[in-house]
Amino acid sequence: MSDQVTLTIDGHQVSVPKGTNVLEAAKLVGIDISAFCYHPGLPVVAQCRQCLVSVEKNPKLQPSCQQTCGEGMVVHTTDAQSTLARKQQLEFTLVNHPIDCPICDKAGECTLQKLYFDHDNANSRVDTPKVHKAKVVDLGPHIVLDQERCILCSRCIRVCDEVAGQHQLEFAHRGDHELLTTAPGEQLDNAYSLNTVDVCPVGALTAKDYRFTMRAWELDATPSVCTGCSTGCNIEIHHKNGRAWRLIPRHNADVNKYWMCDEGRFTYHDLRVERLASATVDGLPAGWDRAIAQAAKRLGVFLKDPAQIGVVLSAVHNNEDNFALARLAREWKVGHVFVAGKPPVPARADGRLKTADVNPNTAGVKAIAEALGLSTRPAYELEGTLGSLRALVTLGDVLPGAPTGKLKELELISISAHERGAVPHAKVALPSAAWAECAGTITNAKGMVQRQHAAFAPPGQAIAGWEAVVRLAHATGVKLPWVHARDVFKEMIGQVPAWKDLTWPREARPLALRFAGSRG
Amino acid sequence: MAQKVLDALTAKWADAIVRTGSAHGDEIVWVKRDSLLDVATWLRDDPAMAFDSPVFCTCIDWLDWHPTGRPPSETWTEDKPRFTVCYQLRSLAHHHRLRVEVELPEHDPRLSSLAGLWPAFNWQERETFDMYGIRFDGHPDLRRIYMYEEFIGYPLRKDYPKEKRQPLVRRDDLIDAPHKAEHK
Amino acid sequence: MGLELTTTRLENAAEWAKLAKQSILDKATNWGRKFSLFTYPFVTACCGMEFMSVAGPKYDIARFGAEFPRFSPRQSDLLMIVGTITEKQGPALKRVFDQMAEPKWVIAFGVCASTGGFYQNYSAMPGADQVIPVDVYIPGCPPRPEQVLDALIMLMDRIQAGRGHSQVRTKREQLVATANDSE
Amino acid sequence: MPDQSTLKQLVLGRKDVQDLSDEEHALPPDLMTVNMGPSHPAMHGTVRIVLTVDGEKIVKGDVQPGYLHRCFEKESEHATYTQVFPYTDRLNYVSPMINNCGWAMAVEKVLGIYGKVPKRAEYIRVIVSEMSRMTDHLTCIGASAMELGAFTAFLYFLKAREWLYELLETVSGARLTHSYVRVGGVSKDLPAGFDASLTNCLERIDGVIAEVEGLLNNNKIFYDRMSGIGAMTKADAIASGCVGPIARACGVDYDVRRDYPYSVYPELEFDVPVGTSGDCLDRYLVRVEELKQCIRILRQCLKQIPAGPIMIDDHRVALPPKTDAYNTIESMIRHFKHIMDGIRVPAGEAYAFVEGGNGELGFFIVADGTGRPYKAYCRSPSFVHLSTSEQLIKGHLIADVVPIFGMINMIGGECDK
Repeated sequence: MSDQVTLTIDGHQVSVPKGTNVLEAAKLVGIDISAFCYHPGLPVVAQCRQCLVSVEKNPKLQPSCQQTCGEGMVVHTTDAQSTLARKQQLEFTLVNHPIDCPICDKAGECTLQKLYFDHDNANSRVDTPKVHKAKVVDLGPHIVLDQERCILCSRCIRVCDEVAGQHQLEFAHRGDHELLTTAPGEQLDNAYSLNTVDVCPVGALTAKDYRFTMRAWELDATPSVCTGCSTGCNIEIHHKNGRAWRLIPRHNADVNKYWMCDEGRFTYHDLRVERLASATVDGLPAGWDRAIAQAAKRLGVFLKDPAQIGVVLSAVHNNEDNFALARLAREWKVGHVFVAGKPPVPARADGRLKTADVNPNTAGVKAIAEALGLSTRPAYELEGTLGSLRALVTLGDVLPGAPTGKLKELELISISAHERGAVPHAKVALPSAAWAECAGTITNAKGMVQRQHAAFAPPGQAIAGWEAVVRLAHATGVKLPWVHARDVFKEMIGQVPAWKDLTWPREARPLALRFAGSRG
Repeated sequence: MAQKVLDALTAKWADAIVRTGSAHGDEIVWVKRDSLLDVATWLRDDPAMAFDSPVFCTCIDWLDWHPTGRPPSETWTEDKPRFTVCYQLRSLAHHHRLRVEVELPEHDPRLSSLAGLWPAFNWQERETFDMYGIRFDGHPDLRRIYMYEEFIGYPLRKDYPKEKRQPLVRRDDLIDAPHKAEHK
Repeated sequence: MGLELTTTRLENAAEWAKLAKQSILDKATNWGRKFSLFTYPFVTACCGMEFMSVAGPKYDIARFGAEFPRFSPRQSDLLMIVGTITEKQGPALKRVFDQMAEPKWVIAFGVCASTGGFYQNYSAMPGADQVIPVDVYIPGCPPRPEQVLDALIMLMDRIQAGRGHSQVRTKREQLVATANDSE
Repeated sequence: MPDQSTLKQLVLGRKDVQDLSDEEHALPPDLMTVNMGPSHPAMHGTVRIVLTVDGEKIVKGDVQPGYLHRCFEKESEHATYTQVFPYTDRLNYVSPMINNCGWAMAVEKVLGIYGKVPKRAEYIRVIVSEMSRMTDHLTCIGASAMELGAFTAFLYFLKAREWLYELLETVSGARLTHSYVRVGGVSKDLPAGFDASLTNCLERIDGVIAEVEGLLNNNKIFYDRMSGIGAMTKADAIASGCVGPIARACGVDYDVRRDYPYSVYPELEFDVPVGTSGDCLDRYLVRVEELKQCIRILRQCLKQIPAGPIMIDDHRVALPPKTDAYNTIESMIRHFKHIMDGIRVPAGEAYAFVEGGNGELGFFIVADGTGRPYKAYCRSPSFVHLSTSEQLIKGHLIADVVPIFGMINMIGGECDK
């Protein structure tokens, strides 16, 4: 017996695996059935009644999210009965909805707005006063609730139950006085709480981090990958005017499904903190030309005896930056190659999305170093080696295990996006783009190589890390023939056996959320 | 109104035509690019067609979206058609209109020029070249027309950022003069 | 306020202006200058229609002694940038301004000439002040003729006070020269 | 010790004319290159011509537009359909209302509501369009006359234009860039007393036209500088895509309002003036006659305009009334979606065209189902007409470039888009 069933939706034949619901099947033929409570990543509850469709030989309308497809089933989504049901359901939903759009953070990406506009678009027939509820309810460290706007879809309750595994939200009271609230003795403080804001179809749950900072329809979205830990959750950077305003999870069935952790969402703040915006020589700002010339001059002394030079790769930077520096290290025949990374946080690992390793690219650096035949040591072994080292080229600002006093004696050349850690002690510091500002790939703990896109331009003089390496290489007489991150990538996949079948996707251009249809 | 034009075209030029259609009162014919010049010459010279009056020539860049629901740009390869060049023609004598469209691949956006048939297309094709980078073979004077010679890229392509300026001149006393910033 | 903002573009221009005390002769010269402005209309776009209206019978810019357009930069001392300046037009604008004799004043007529207005794209320049210093900006798309007359009066005040860009620049050069001489 | 003539030459920096030899007296035999524009009073600020001249005679002219390229298309691709109206205003800024109507028609075509706009709205569109056409022709003739030295005609026509601007201001709230028309209708109804003031205005303009005709038509200088200058044959005009007054001056009997009737033009009576010689004088005469036809159309409109709604009753395109938007969530959402996401136009492509001030003004829209156009192309008559100017000025004197350009009525915003 086949595990596929074939059914007809609005005259379109569609074959789906057994167990698929009608709503998902309809999506395959381009029919978007309206729904509030249904979310593909959450259990089905069929409580909003917005997705009612008529199924032939069935006298009553069926919720399409709960109705599994059957062989030979004939479904209508645009007949008079289901159209009317949708319109009336929307009218009910809006009866007590406050007139908040101009002050609502969700406006512009609100599912309620979208569905009303697409499916009802009728005038109001209500002249009774609306039921009022609490407007600003502090639910926890990250989230504020507006009970009036809530349409009681229960998506947030299910997110807490399923994604975080903690029951922190529930409904209270009955009828039109029913409202969302925290469970007794609880507050909304789990590690995945901000997913409730994403799934909220209206502006009831808003993130303290984002609310009243930017209008959603002004934002542009660029796909990327989170750099908070080694999971590599797929995200969208929502940005405008050259800065990120929030990070939103992007669906990837193999990595993070629809979710990401709260900690990861705040990583964008780091893009605007302690940035190194201009090249420096001995701590003073200098142009690129001078800084590179100085770096080459100071390194040049030791290049004849490269055992005195050390190179530090970074598990925080992407594959291209690391590959470029590793290639250069091999050309220079340096004596020591280290891999630096932030120290692991064992308490973080929760078996869901968060891992102990807070470096996004540990696996990538390892693979690159192996492929290039470099023997690497962790950076905390640096201290023991410092005696035999005279010069050090580092990628990134993280340099554990290197006492400041000793660093000052070295010819330290740092390629870094931030001016902190070891960078302020560098003789020459070269500003590089941070993860949201350059194209590249990173490798997560499972060994999956994922693409990051440049969302906006890096600040000041900063350029991509690999490009800084190329400039440094040229100044020391090593020719690296790359002009685009794609060129680095192409050479890299030729050298790393496990990656030989990878392809470089086209650069993603920012998608204006305003014209991308509503989200929610 | 111009259905008879489409019928005549399909009858005579079956090999040269990809498909025909009509939308919102306009008749459209999609022509293979190698046959464009022949079909266009016939359209102008055949007394029953007599498309004497050119209207406009432009191009559509389908990078982001396509009416046939082509997959999004990331999975899409360079040899698939990306540009459509449109020529709108009109016959004053017969009072009918026709849009001739030619699909072009991204890696080789090239087709034969119609400027020799209708002088009006001389500048219009220059504009299309300037804005989209379409090469018109046999065009007498294929130069930039709106933008300056120093301009790099084709601004109306979907992958050209809207606000990417390429200044020719800036004041010296501006601190943030873009042309003084180090070129990346 | 608007006037002060424009002068910050020249290094410490306001400071220089304070230093420059006007003599009676300066005052008399400036009085003469302000009532005989010869306009070079650098007309490029829509604002030109309103510029015609300002010059036309009803609003009649002649009442302020600035009616006579001179189409040679060498004969004019007020450059009216009327309309959008594109990147392609930039060198021409700079050339015209450079050819004008000192002292000279510049009015940016309309938002396009002031900031680019709602044309923020690869071709339109974000304000004529990217290329030349501007004395008075007139908002509006296009500005009403009354606004233009208002701006003209503002410019006249500025000329009288000796605070036009080119006046300040000249004064500063003089001061620098005197300082160098006395050393 | 240098001799007297060399000394004189040294002192004066040049030779005296009587000291020149015959070879030096003769004009140089080779061609000379003269740059005209972009900042030149007759080049409308936005065109540069590199003339190759033989003495005063033009051998070749390389016309270079693009100095006012404001990226209409790129801006439109980033704006909602309604937000494009201000951009269309600034295409042909001498007749913005016609551009508004053209854009609205193109969007209505793709939306499938073409021809379903309420009658009153259509009449209002025609009224404001014809008023705009009048401002266009008044400016064109007035400015050209001024460039030929007839300053009085310029002032008279500017005065008349001012009356029209003031009337249009009462209608739309703006003197020049109106953004008055909306998809599915117009943004507001005509003000009270508009009928009387327009009737009054038309009467006065009638007088002004008669006055200016008296000044120009039999004026020897004007006649000599216009007649026979920049002539074009009918066949050339058609093949170069010329339309509007320019093509009609060449004898092409084509007017979009009559040949592809749109809006309520079928209900109105008007004549299409056609010239014979296709020179500048004919272009001038055609424009003057069109002014009179405009007045005729406007008078009919004022008689025939019905009462009724000014906006289509379709929630997909019409904004809700303001009071509803502020007081009910349904209308609030509708208002919000219209303003922020734009009118959702189904996927498709359409070309709509109207008779603009300079001829067939068309908009070619490709819609992708969202609130903004995927592509918005403007078929600008000025651009087409300017492309013929290289031919027109050939063989004429440099001074003739001025009337030729004046009568082509190249509008920078529309030509360079």
